[in-house]
Amino acid sequence: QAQDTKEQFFPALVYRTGPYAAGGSGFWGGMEDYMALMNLRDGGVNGVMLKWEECETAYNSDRGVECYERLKNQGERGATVVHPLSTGITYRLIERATTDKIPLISMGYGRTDASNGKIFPWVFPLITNYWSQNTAKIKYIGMQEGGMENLKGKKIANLHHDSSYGKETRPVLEKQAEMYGFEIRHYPVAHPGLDQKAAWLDISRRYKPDWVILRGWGVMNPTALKEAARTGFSADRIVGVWWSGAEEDVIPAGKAADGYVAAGFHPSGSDFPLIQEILDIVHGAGKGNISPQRVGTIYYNRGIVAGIVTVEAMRTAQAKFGNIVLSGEEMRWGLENLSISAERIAELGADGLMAPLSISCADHEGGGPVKFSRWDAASKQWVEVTDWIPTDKSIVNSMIMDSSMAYASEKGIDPRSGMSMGSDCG
Amino acid sequence: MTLVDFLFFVEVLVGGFLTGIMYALVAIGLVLIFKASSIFNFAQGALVLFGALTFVLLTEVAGDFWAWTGWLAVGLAAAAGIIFLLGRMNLDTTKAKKFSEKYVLKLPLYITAVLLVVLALFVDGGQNMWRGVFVTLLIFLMLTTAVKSPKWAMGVLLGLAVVSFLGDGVVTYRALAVSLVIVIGLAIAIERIVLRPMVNQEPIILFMATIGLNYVIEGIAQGVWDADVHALDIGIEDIPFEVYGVYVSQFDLFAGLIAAILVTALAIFFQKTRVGRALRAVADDHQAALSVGIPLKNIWVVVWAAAGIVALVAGLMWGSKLGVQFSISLLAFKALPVIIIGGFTSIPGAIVGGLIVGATEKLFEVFVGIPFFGGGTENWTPYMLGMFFLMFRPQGLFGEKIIERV
Amino acid sequence: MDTATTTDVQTYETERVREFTNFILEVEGIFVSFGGVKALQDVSFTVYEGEIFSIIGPNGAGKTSMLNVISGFYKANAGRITYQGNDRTKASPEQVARMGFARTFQNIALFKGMSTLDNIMTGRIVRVKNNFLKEAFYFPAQPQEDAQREYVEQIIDFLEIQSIRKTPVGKLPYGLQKRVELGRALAMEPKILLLDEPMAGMNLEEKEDMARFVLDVNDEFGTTVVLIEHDMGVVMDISDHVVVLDHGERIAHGVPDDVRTNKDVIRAYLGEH
Amino acid sequence: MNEKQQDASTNGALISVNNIEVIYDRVILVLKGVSLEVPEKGIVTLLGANGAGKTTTLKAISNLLRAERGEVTKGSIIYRGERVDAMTPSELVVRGVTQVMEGRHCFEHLTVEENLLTGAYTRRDGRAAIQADLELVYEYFPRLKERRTGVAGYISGGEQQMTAVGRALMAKPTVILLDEPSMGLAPTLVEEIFEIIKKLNENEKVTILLAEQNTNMALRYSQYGYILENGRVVMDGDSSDLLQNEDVKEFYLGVSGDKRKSFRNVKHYRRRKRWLT
Amino acid sequence: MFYREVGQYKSSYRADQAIFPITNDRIGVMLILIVAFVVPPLSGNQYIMGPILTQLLVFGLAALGLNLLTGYAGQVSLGSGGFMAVGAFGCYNLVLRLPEIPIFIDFILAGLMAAAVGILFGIPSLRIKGFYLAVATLASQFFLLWIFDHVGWFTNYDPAGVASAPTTTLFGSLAEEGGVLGFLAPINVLVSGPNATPEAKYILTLSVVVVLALLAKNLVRGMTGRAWMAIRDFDIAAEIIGIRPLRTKLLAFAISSFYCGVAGALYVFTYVGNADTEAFDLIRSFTILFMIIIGGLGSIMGSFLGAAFIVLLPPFLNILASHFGEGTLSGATLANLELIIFGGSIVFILAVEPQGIARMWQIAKEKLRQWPFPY
Ligand SMILES: Nc1ncnc2c1ncn2[C@@H]1O[C@H](COP(=O)(O)OP(=O)(O)OP(=O)(O)O)[C@@H](O)[C@H]1O
Ligand SMILES: Nc1ncnc2c1ncn2[C@@H]1O[C@H](COP(=O)(O)OP(=O)(O)OP(=O)(O)O)[C@@H](O)[C@H]1O
Ligand SMILES: [Mg+2]
Ligand SMILES: [Mg+2]
Repeated sequence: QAQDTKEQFFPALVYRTGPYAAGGSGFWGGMEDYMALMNLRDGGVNGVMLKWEECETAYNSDRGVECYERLKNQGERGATVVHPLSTGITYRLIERATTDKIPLISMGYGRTDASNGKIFPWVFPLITNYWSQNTAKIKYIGMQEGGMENLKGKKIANLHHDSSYGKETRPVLEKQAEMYGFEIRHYPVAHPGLDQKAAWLDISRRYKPDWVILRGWGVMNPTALKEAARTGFSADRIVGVWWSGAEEDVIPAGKAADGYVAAGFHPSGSDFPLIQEILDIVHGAGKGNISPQRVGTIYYNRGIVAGIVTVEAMRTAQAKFGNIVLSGEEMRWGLENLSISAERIAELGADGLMAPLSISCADHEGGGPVKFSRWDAASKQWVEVTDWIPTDKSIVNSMIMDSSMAYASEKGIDPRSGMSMGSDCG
Repeated sequence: MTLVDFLFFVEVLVGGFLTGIMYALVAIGLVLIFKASSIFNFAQGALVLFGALTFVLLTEVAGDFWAWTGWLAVGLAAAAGIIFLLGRMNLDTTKAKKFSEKYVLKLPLYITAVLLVVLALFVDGGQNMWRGVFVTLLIFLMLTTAVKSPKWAMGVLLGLAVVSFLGDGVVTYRALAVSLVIVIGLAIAIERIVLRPMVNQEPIILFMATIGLNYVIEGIAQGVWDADVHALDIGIEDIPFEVYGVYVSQFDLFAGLIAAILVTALAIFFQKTRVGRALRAVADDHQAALSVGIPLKNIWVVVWAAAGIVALVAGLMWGSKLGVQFSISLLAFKALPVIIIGGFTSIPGAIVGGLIVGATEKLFEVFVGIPFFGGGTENWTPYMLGMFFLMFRPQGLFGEKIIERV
Repeated sequence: MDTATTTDVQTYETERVREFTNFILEVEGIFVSFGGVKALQDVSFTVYEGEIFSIIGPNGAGKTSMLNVISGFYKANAGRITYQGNDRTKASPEQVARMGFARTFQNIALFKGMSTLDNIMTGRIVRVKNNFLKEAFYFPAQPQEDAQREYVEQIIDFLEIQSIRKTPVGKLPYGLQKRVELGRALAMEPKILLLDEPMAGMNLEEKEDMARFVLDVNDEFGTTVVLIEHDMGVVMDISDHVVVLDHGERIAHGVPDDVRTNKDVIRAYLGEH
Repeated sequence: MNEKQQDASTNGALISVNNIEVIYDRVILVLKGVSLEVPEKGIVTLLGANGAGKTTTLKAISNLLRAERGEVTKGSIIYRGERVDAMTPSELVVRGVTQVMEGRHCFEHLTVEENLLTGAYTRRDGRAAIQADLELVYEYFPRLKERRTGVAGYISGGEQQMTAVGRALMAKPTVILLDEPSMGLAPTLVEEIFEIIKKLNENEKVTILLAEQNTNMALRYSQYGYILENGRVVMDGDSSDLLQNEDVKEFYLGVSGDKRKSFRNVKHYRRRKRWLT
Repeated sequence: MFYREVGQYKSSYRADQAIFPITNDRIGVMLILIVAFVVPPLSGNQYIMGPILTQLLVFGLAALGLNLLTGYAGQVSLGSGGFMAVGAFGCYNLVLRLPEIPIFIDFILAGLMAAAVGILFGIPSLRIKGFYLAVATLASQFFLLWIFDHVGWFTNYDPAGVASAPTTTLFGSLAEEGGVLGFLAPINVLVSGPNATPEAKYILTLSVVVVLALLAKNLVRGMTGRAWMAIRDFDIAAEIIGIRPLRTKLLAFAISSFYCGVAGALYVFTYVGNADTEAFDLIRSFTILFMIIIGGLGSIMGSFLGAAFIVLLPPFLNILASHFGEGTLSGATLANLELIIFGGSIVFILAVEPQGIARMWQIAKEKLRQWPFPY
């Protein structure tokens, strides 16, 4: 290896086998393709090549920990940033990453109250966390009902995966139910979610809610849609979270999924110039990290967005520390000062693929908006049905504050001083 | 109870029964192997996945896959034919046959086959081609080792070639036929590699071996095919129709029919036929079975092939319900309480157990779990039920009595 | 039917005259059936303390079933078993064992995964007072354990199986397994030793050894022996009393000489010579 | 070993075992060079104390050793000119070699009749023939007929022994390897078994290799005998000769002088002759 | 030649019953222990200490627990994950609510809780046997996890149901500066929480495991162990010679669950730092069973060998793959190849030696003993 090639190292905690393989291979396919594009097209980011090593976790938390520990010290200056790609693994890694000073990006998943950068200085639930997403979803439902005031007296069922991921939004839903006067009932579905007949019979025949929120993962999603159809619950009254809104979740459900709406912080599709370029340069050179048919799917595009965010944070840090291989701490500075404007997004060739984003050291989320798409079973396409819907920070922030402070006191953590939410970093 | 309540109860009950039948489909495979060899087959779930994936991918793969499969089959059939003729021509036939079996036929084939399979796994470019190579070789290899006769291999390979060159109109049948052969081939391989060295071992050791097997099958299934989610349509609408206010799905009824056919056929086979009796003998005592001349290897191949076919059927049914994906291998866990309640050794027990399990877990969840405990009870109710049940009947409903004697 | 009077004790081809006074075990009117099979029908007999008592009869006559009833493993449908004057019909096998019954089995029932030594040591379980906590910490339990081991070593010496002390019993030849089984039973320091065909599958020399062991146990410890055996040479030579079963019914009961000449016994079991 | 055995392999013995060594578990050496042969239509008996290696020898011949993690590491076993290690146990059965295993080994969950019928698994001569043989077995062992619907796991030890022997007869073997067939049988039946053996041999020309502890009977009914000690053949000869041999008389038949000793009077001491030292 | 017992005569039964009757073994084990306690902390390699060794120890301990039940007492159980969860959440609540108690006492208490639950779920074993029992024990697995998932109290009402190990010291809060046991303060090191050193966690884990393994070894070579094995090998015969089946089985369930419970507690406190029920799911129970079968049923050392195989082989293959496969093979192919090789090695080991790795080791020693003679 030549002396002068600089390499920034990224551990890739992937899962390409097991029940959730579709999510893992899709996401990392996109992310790695983006990084490959940087290397192939630009010769790295400002001269620093991107290097990654895969470690198969099989979506198993223990293996996630093992992978993290194995890879965290590799590369010239150690791992720069880790995408655990699993809420379970994120939880396992929070304290470790904090001790090791490696930023943890849990984009659209993970521990919600970690958005409070004062308590969780090394965790970044970027773009939109679970709770924020949820407020957008209630807003969407409100819009469909003709205004938030019409939510009063309505009934919503929350059908969720019975895991830490699934349970995460129960508090915020309850809080919103109180605020808007709707009724919420939770239906946990045990892993892996193969059979939901009882839950759906209860929903469709007895509870008869106006809306169902689908917070599933993996095989639980198509099963829910099919079961809904069998019990006569209309798919267009089901709103999914973004881990329930990929092609893999709806295609197996066939016609039953027609009209189903899911949230997203990015759309699907491969018409973006950026993705075309990837197909050209990366896949064209036979260096693609996923089968070309899956390019442009939801999970893939999520990986692209993750790539953009990561690389942009790197650039931000490089602007301050020079075009060097960054350390975890420097990377964190980059993340905490990350700001991706609409122009920059357009410049990247990703106009419409993501909303502008800006992070601070207190706010590790960025509060990005949410877009809703409807599945069209005939054309096998997601059709966007809303524009970007902003999240309701007023609800979420105070909850995050309470929850994270409780964590801090349990753990004896002193909040980083000298900052208030939104202020500049030291 | 009002009529509405009553109808709701009936609907839950019926829903439970129908789900139970679907569990039974997986459970039958487990019972089959247990009854015939007292092996508790952990890999049954993987077999379900393997079968379904094979089928669905065969309906999806592009033409060049079939072209490769077809031409390769022709080539290998020709090779087998030549070997066959050579064996015939030689004067001392037994010797020549032995020789050809041992060296000419097997050795180079093993080597090339292994190489090609490894290649097929490794080289991702032109995946269809390598899949074709893999499938054909798998079939050929297994046939030659199993039947020790190039004639047979030739026949099946030519069949495969014909099937491969058939047009798109018969896509589903073609896929079904080839999947069947592959599943049988897999059974042969399992006997060879896993079971043969483990004759006369403790049941728990054999159980463990099937766990190893489970990983291998999962790896092969996902490696040769892929780990993506595939939609599968077997042409039966999953649309409910109403009977007196209760919704029943046509699909579930169809599943019930299939299960009933399987169960009847297998039950007759076990109780009334010579081979069925031999299978039960094998389950009791491997060594004694050998001593009376029951050819353990053939028996195992038959049983595992049957279990593989049952798994394929279960895979098709579940796959069209949920999409073909890794998770359907986890269905085996739903089949476990079914077989302890029905009895490990009773095929009709699998159905009855399925009905009981399905009905209990649904009724409990709807009328107790959700209203009182916040739901999510479906996972443990069947097991709890099974546990209490076994306290009174340790061999399950229809299982063979556990013999306690000194 | 009853061809012999139980009070009139004789001996067979031996100089010793053995006299018995107390009943140790009384079996009265035992019925056992399995589905349609009547394994035991109204079987009664009594065993004196200190004697060698044999149960014989054709295959499937119900001998083993009788032993199982005495061990508490089969529950009699009717009848009574009295041990040292106390009714113990309903006792569980484990209680029976603790009362002083030990047995060997027709189809060897050793603990296959354990060594000879450990197998015999299990026989001591009824006699130890350690609890698991003491054992976990080793030292508190050690004196007891040593004492047991010493006892067991005596048995090993007695049965002359020193060389297979550490061998897993599953790998022993049949005859040695039978001997280990006897050792395990002896380790329980039984008052009554129930032996189910202890000499099956042995050649003459080994049978003689086995017979000697049984006689020695009977002599030295005064252990009552209840024996099932098909080798008439052994049975007639060493038993004090014999009961004969056929199709679950008692067809004879008495001293060996009487039994040997009993017509029913000859017809059903011994055959004409 | 001796010349007699050496040249016998060439003079048409049905089974010839040539100097085999058997190892269990890859460490335990059990047979240390055993040679023997069984002539066609002969009755040959294997004698020896517990652990001498009789069962092991029989299993080596029927190829059931492998299932016990045992292995023939040296020497060869030839049946009708073919090496048996190239055949599976079931192929051997098809070729007419059937074994009655020591320790009964009945199929516990099958009824007595089903057990007997599995014995006929390899037969292709039709239902009627099988049925006839079934009746024959019932004739030999009337007790089995009474218990025909009983589950084998629950029948008595002796009944299991009859089932095991009967099951082997159902295969219509040409060679039958009997491992202690008389074990646990009532005295009348012991005679019966040996009569059956004789009848099979005389009427059906079945070749028999017998391992027995009942030395007296075995030698009376057989033509040739081998005595195994410690994994080696220490003596062999015509049965009638062996019966007259003083050592055999003393150690296996328990007759010294003319009188049988009473079991009550035997002394307890190690008398086993060290044949080899 | 060097590995011999010739010339080592035992003059008492006690010496004959020692854990390692052969001097070479004794020395060997001593050396291994010294190395285990000294080398990894000195090396300071967190990866080796954490995910490799601590994980190995924790699961080895759980496997040991299950081996007592399954390998020794013959009761196949698939509920070990559930019992680990009882220990984990029990210990978490103890530490959270009673910080005064020293952590190792918490471990014991947590183990006792698991034992109590184990006894409860062991009751059916009186009637149910073999695979029927195995499947029935899944009831405990699913039921216990469901309870922990649905009763918020166990996880201190964490919204995601994650119990995160509080910062804890070895001797508890009373031993802090100024506490009643203040004199212990200098050695009252942090053993869990983000600031505890990997060395402290590792050594604590190792100590707990060594002590418990020793106790287990004592148990199984005494009457308790013999009673278990008797039940395992032939339950009816065992009862007829006077072993109380229910008591013996329940004791096995209790002690086994105790070990699993402690392992669960260690998992939370010294290995990962937090846990939700997913950590103790069905797959975990199965994995622990795999460990003992592969390692060797009825072998203390086998439990750890098996754990090493099951826990370490996947990362090992992964590392191999990333060194040799990078670039030539796609990630998915590598991942699947790993699965195939993993499963293949299980089959291979069983085909070579069904008694597991421990038995292989024993045979190797036997051969060594006889060396240079072949048998
Ligand atoms: N599976 C096995 N593993 C290890 N050793 C074995 C095994 N089977 C038998 N042996 C050993 O082989 C030797 C010969 O045993 P074998 O059963 O052949 O003797 P045998 O002559 O048939 O004795 P018996 O008269 O008691 O039946 C014995 O020492 C025995 O310990
Ligand atoms: N648990 C059981 N279930 C069914 N039938 C049984 C059971 N136990 C014994 N029998 C039957 O009862 C009869 C007596 O059996 P038992 O074992 O007592 O005979 P035995 O006198 O010991 O004969 P052997 O000399 O052959 O050992 C047999 O016909 C047997 O089939
Ligand atoms: Mg009997
Ligand atoms: Mg023998």
